Amino acid sequence: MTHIDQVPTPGAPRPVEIGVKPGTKRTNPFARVFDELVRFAQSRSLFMLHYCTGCGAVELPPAMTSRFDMERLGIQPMVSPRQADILLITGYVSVKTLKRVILTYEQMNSPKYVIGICSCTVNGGMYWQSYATAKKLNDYMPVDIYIAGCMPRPEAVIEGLRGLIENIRTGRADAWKDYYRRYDHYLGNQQRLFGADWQTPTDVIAEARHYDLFGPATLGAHTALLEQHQRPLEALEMRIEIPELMRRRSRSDQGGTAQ
Amino acid sequence: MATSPTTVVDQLLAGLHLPDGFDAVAGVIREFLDQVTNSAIWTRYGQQSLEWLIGMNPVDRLFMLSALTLLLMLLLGRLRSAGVLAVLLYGAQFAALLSTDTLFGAPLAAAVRITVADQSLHWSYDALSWFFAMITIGTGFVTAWYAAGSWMRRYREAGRSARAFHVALALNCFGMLLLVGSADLLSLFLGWELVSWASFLLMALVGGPAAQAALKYLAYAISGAMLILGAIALIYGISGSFEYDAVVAAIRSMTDAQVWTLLLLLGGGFAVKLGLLPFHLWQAAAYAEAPGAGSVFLGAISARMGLFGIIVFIVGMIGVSRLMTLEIPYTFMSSRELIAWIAALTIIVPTYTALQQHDARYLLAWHGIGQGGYMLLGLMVGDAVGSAGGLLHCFNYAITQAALLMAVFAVVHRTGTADLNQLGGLVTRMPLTFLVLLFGIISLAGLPPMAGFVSKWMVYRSLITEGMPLLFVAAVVGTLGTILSVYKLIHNIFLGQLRVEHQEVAEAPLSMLIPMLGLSALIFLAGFIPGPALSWVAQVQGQLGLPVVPWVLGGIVDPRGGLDMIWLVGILMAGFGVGALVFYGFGGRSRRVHQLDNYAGGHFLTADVHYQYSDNFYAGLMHLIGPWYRGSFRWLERSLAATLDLVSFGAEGLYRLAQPTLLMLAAAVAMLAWVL
Amino acid sequence: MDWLSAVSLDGLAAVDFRWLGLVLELILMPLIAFVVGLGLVLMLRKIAARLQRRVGPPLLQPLWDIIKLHAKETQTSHGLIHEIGIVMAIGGYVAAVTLLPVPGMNGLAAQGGLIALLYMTMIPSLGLALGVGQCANPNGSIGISRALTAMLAYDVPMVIVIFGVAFHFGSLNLVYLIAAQQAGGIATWGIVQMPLLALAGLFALQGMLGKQPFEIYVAPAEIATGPMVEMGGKFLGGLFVMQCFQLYTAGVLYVALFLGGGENWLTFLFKVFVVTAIPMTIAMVFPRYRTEDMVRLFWKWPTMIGLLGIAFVMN
Amino acid sequence: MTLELPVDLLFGLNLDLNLDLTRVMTANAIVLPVVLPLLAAFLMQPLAQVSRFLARLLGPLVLTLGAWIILNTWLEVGPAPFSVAIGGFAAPLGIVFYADQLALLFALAVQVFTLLFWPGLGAGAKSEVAADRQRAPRRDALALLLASAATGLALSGDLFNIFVFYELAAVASFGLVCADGSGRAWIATLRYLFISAFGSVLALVGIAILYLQTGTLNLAQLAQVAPETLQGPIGLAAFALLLIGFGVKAELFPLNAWVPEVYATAPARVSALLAGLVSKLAILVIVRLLILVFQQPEASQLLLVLGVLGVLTGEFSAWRAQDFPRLLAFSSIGQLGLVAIAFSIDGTTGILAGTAVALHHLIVKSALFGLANRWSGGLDALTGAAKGAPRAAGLFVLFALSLIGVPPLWGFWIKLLIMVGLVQGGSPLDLLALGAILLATAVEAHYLFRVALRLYQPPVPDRALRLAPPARWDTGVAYLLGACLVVISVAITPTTEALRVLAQQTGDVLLYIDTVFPQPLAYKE
Amino acid sequence: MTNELTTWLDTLLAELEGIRVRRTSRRRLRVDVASDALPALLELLRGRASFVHLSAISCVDWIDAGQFELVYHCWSYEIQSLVSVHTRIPREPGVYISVYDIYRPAAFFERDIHEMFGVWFEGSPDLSRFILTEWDGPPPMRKDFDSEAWVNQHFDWQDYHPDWLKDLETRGGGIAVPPDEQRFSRRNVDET
Repeated sequence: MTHIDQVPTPGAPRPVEIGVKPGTKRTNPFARVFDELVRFAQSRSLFMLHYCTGCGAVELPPAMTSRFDMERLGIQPMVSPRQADILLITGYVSVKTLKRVILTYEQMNSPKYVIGICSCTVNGGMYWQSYATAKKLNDYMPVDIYIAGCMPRPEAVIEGLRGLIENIRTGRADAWKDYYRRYDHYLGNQQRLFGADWQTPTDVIAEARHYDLFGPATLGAHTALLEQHQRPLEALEMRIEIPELMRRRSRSDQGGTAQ
Repeated sequence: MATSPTTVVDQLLAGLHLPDGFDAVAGVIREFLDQVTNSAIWTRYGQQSLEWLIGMNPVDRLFMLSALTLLLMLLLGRLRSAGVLAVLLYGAQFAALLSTDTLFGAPLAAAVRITVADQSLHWSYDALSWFFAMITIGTGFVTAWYAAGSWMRRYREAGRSARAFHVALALNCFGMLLLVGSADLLSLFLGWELVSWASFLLMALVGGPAAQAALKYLAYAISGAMLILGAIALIYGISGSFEYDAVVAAIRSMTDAQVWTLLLLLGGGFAVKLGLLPFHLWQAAAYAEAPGAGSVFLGAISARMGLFGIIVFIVGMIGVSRLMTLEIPYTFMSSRELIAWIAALTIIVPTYTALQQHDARYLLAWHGIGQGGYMLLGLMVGDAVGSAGGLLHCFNYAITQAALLMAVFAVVHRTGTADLNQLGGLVTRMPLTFLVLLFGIISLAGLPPMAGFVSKWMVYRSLITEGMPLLFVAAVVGTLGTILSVYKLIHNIFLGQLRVEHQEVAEAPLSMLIPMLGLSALIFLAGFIPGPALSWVAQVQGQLGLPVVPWVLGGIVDPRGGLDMIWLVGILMAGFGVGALVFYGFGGRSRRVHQLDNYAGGHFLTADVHYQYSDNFYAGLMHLIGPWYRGSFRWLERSLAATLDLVSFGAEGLYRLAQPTLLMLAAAVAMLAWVL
Repeated sequence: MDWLSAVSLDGLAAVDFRWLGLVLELILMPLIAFVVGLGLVLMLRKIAARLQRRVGPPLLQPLWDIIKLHAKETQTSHGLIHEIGIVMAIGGYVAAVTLLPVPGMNGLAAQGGLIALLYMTMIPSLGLALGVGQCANPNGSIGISRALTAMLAYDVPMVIVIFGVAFHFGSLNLVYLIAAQQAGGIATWGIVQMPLLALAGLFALQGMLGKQPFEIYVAPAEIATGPMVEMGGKFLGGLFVMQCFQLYTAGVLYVALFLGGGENWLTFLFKVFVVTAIPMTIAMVFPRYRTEDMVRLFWKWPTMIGLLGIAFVMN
Repeated sequence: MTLELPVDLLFGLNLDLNLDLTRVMTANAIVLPVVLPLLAAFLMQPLAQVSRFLARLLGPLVLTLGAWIILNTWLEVGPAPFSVAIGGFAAPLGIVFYADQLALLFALAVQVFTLLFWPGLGAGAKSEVAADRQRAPRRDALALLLASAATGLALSGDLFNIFVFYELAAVASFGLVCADGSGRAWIATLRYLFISAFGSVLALVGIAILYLQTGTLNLAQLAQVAPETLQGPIGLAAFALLLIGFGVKAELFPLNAWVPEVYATAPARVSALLAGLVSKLAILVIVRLLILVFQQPEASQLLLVLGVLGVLTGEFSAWRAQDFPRLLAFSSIGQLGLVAIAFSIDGTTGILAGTAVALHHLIVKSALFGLANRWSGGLDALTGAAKGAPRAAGLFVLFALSLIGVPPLWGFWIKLLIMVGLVQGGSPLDLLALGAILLATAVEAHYLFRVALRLYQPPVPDRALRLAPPARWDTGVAYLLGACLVVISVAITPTTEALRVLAQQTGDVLLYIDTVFPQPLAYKE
Repeated sequence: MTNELTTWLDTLLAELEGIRVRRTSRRRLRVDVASDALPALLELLRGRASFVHLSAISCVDWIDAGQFELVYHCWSYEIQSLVSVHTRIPREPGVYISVYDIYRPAAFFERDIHEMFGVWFEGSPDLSRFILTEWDGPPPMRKDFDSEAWVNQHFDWQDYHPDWLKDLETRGGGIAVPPDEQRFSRRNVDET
């Protein structure tokens, strides 16, 4: 039984850590102004990838087009997870779809926000009894905003988005860090569903280490289980390796050692 | 000790017109040579041979060195270090060429002279021959270096004779030097035959498909040579002598009809070698199937001998102005437009055939034909900038094609295949080769920082100012086709997913990398500072009697639209600096990810499915222009071969006649009837 | 801006000042281009919204997008060539923009004429193509192959237009072209003297903008925005910056060729916005062409009109 | 320089072979190379009964003797031509031998080449099959007969005498061709017999017309009389008939239907002799007639037309030839067409070009036929033959290059001479001939190098199909001739000069007449 | 469907004994047959009576009778009518013969029924895991499968305790049935 932990108190702006190395204090005075500007830009411009898993997707076209016009809020629909900030999960998430949703989530560049539309993502919705659907979305990935309703009307969707924009502006929408900080918890839930050899091409632990988002709970029993099955996917780095040169140098080394 | 190696070095450096920055290098060479001169062996017979070598007529020295290279390769070809020896010899030939100093000085006649039955052959070097000889020996030097190291080791392991290769290369160089320095029709034809047979040898070295392609080349080359021989005979008939000045006088006195026949014969003969449109079918297979380094040499310079012939005869002797007066009846086209249109079509058709190739060597070979069209088009426009563009493109394209083919054969050396559908993602394993290919394709496509842009810009500018819209559009369509096919080349080989079997591919060996990197540096330099190259071209124009291009270190100064490459490349580099500043400065930290961590619509990518698009690369375009490829030239070639078969069948039929005596009787009666 | 033109060109005759002026111009021109480009992008999205009876994005939306993209915290790159590709894309246009004369600043127009400008705009597309190539995503490769085919298609009328204008005014140097057009007021404008070429130029402009009717290479549903499929964070930000430069270059080039360039900044900006507004409105009401239909369209009508225009220009 | 030769010396030749040569007057010795082989041929059969070894030795011995005599006379007498009245009978009645540079050159060539391509030597000798041992003397005799007839053709100055030697050569070649007795050889020889017989008939009619018109058959006298009597169509008709008569052997166009069959089936050495030697002599005769008797331009035009047709049909049918000897046969038809064209060019350049082409073809084609001795059979059997015999393949390429006319080699200069001659001729027919030659060369280059490339391809896997490398003797001869070609190519200027002098001398009709009929019948120093 | 055709079908079926035919409408016919006679009937229908299309196989779990009922819906294009052949197989071994050789599509229907009900079809080409790729529990459509229990065991629930509920409760309010009692099924979770 987990709770939506530490419900952030509205209105208290918290400094945005821009991938800054821990320990380097941001001294220059412009830092705050720069943070303010960046947070404002992040809140004013959001790229939305709506992953229409279930029936909720039909509510989004009206939210985008002339009557409710999401673009007023600076929100544009985008196609590929690399470009998107918001992952809109609309409708029930079957176990098979959940695999793809997690893959898409991990392919997104953070700061990324997840909005669960329709009550099916909140607590199972009308498929709460079904063996095939995931009941609680934020077991598997940190969710920023839930918009309940068995297909919420566009006004509700816009209201949810406004809530998200408000959270971003005040800096409280950093649930995405939670995915890195408590990766073991999420991985446990995922392995519970998909079995022990579940893995995604994205190497989340290495990413956490790269961007210094390592929390205490990132590694644990489940990540240990993952280590056994994971075949690491490091990037193919460019290398200039000329065997003829190597052989000659090694021969000259042997020459050196031979004397 | 009047002449000693140090004085020779000084003379060479002076000959090179190098900017004074190179004094330090010259100093190092001088003391090294001082040590040599006071060694024992040198005093005994080193000195006399040096004096003899210096005293010789420079052009003779060049021929002697080239013949020496051929002889040494014949004798020592099998040695392991034959490659290194070849490189040194080509270097010596280059030095000898520099010492002739005929580019900036006056034309120099060679002392060697052969007279046969009161016809004499003699050779002389002038600016034009110096220009082509410089490209030839340069390409020979680079090719020999490329073939010196592990490429030759692989070539030997494949069971082929290194000696034959070196001999073929040396013969090619020697033949071209003779051809380029010819001063009368006979020596021209001697050089021409030697060049075409030498390139036949270089093509047929590897046997199998290369032999078939070489045989097809031979059929074309010999018929071309026969056309030239016929033309020479006709000229001799009119002028009574083979000397160039007599020929020029004879041409001036020729009637239009005679000039037309001369144009068709000579033009046809040289067009076969240059690969202009109706005779271009042999070149792609012949140049692509030749052994690696051989293909580099052939691709870079061998086809330009045809261009040399056209320059000497059609541009030099007949003159573009005379071409304008030769009207084609019933059309308002003059012969100049006809040749220009052949050149323009030669730019378009091979380039769009290259687009369809799925073998990298064939793709580049087809481009070789296409780019020949630019040179001819530039020359046919005839104004200062146009002809300079054509000539400069000959130099620019030689270094570009050499670099490109070397990169492709480096990939073949490592991965074993040149098939674009079997490669991919090699940028992470062969980055330097990628760099060389990148410089090459930018220059081939004619984009700014590289050399190709300068000469193509000049051709375009002259087409605009001379007011030839349709030719201009044809040339641009050709360039765009080039850009499309070169991107396909670099994308299918270096970009995209790296195949599992190519994970452990290594970078090209050092002996192949040094010439490749040297050439790409030269490509960038010739693009950044086109001044020196333009000065050579200006000399050639002056010697040919064409209007000379107003060149300056950065490019061309002209009120109707100049070009200053130093500014352009400078601002481009500044732009890249700004781009890097914006990208790396403002942007946050990024992390490199594996190639399978890719967006595939939610699908989990695995290594066994090759997630790459390279086959039928321009599918969209091919839907439209696909049906336009009807292979009409292949049909023309096939029908020609069929008529030849029919005629030979008929001729042989005569010999299988049952009643030969009947034939004799008929012949006797016919003769008697004719006589009485 | 007038004080600048006074200072840099004819005010102080001393040679080094001219150099200083030129360097100043080379810095200012990209900035102006970027700002005007942002305005054009905003206008594009506003026109799109208005046509769909929507409110449209707030005023500085393009700027916010770019800042947000650059401020992304985790960004995925596929290798050095992927990054260099974006740098070439931005850098190429920064350099190309300096060849476009604007009121008061001539930049490098004298050193490289029209053809040099045409080729300088090809460098960014090649850079982008290389970057997308290393993303190792077939959607990107298909997108690039279509983008190059689109370039092949719209470059034919573009080149015909360039030929016509260059031949008519007798020079490739843009400064000279603009001066010639401004000499006799409206009567000597390119569009007045070469209406057919102006029409063909409009087609080419439509192609150069790469917007709706000829946007097959960014087909979102079919190949997931083609080249931009693996571009996130600063990579996508770089492409947005490139889009601003692209719109600016297209607009200013058309204005320089046919509408007599800018006497002063006000008329210049007005002309640029009006000229780019036309293809944008056309873009928003047209569906997307298939690749071969696009090539067939470009090689049929605009080329015919262009050649007809040249025929008139030539004699 | 004629001398009364005692009659007995000619017929009563004493049998002691240690004839002291220095005693015999050098000029008259020129008759010996014709007579000695004839005599040896008749002695061959009885000698074979006595001892086979001597019989096989006799042929080569006689030939070397003959060659040595000709060489000796040539050096002794020097460049000036001389004529010998056989048996003391003065010119118009008796048989006159006229020996100028050209004739001596060809006579020497006959002796040397028959020696080189002696059927008995080399491979032939080794196969000591019983039937072959029994047929060897007959074959050697025929070879000697052929040699003497050929030398006679080169030297004789009398038309009827030429006709006799021509028939003798024809008969000898019939015998030699069907020497190995295979069925196909018989049919080929039969066909050759019909053509040759028909040709001889026409030649006889020609000679008869000449005799009726001029009353004499001696060439010198004919040369004196010809301008008045033989100018009209009658003269031309005579020439046409003679041309057809002698054209059979000279492989001119309509008359060479026998060539491919005979050369394909005859032993390679015999076809080398026929193609190389005998055809050249036949052409030589026609040229003599052309120079001395028929100076009308129509005559040389007729020869030119036949030459052009010969070149075209020869080269084009060689394109389709499937086996090596047949390919060489067609190629020699083409080359002889070229010789005919060369000789049809008027003036000394014509003769110079003609002799040069003839000599070049003699050297190259006989060497190639030598190679064909073992390499006969289908072309695809030749694949990879270079692996077995690299030297032979190299020589083949050298000869092919010279045939095509690749510059540094002798072939090129000859072709150039012909080109220049034709262009100076300037008539549309000449230009047509020029075009035909160029086209033919292109076709020839293609099919020759198709064979060359086939030689250098990897050999056929199973060994049975592979051809044995050419015999050492044939390769040796080919080496010799190759070296000779290279020497001529390198020393091109002196060779061309010598040939020019020879051509001037042959072209000089008056010199011919006053050599045969010296004004004061006294011995002229 | 023309009348004489229907009558012809009825007479045909009447010949077979041991089957019960009930015509539910003009174009619908229900046939109950013994489980071992079913393939023969299908063969007859497909061969003689032009019922070439097997549109579906459905399965009903009669848990009380301990039986599965398999219904084969065959459609005929000629006479535009549907015959649904019902049969009962015992639930325990849950094994039946496959009709793949008569109707090719049967393979997928049988594979689906196998996954959902656990019925093993002898001779069916491929009965591996079909739609529920991650499923390793008992066949879910069987009545004895308690989906809710499985869900409670594998999934967690949102703990509904929003703050507006908290301050309501402080003021003595609250909701009648607290959330954890609402789910009647949670009871047995706490017990096990």
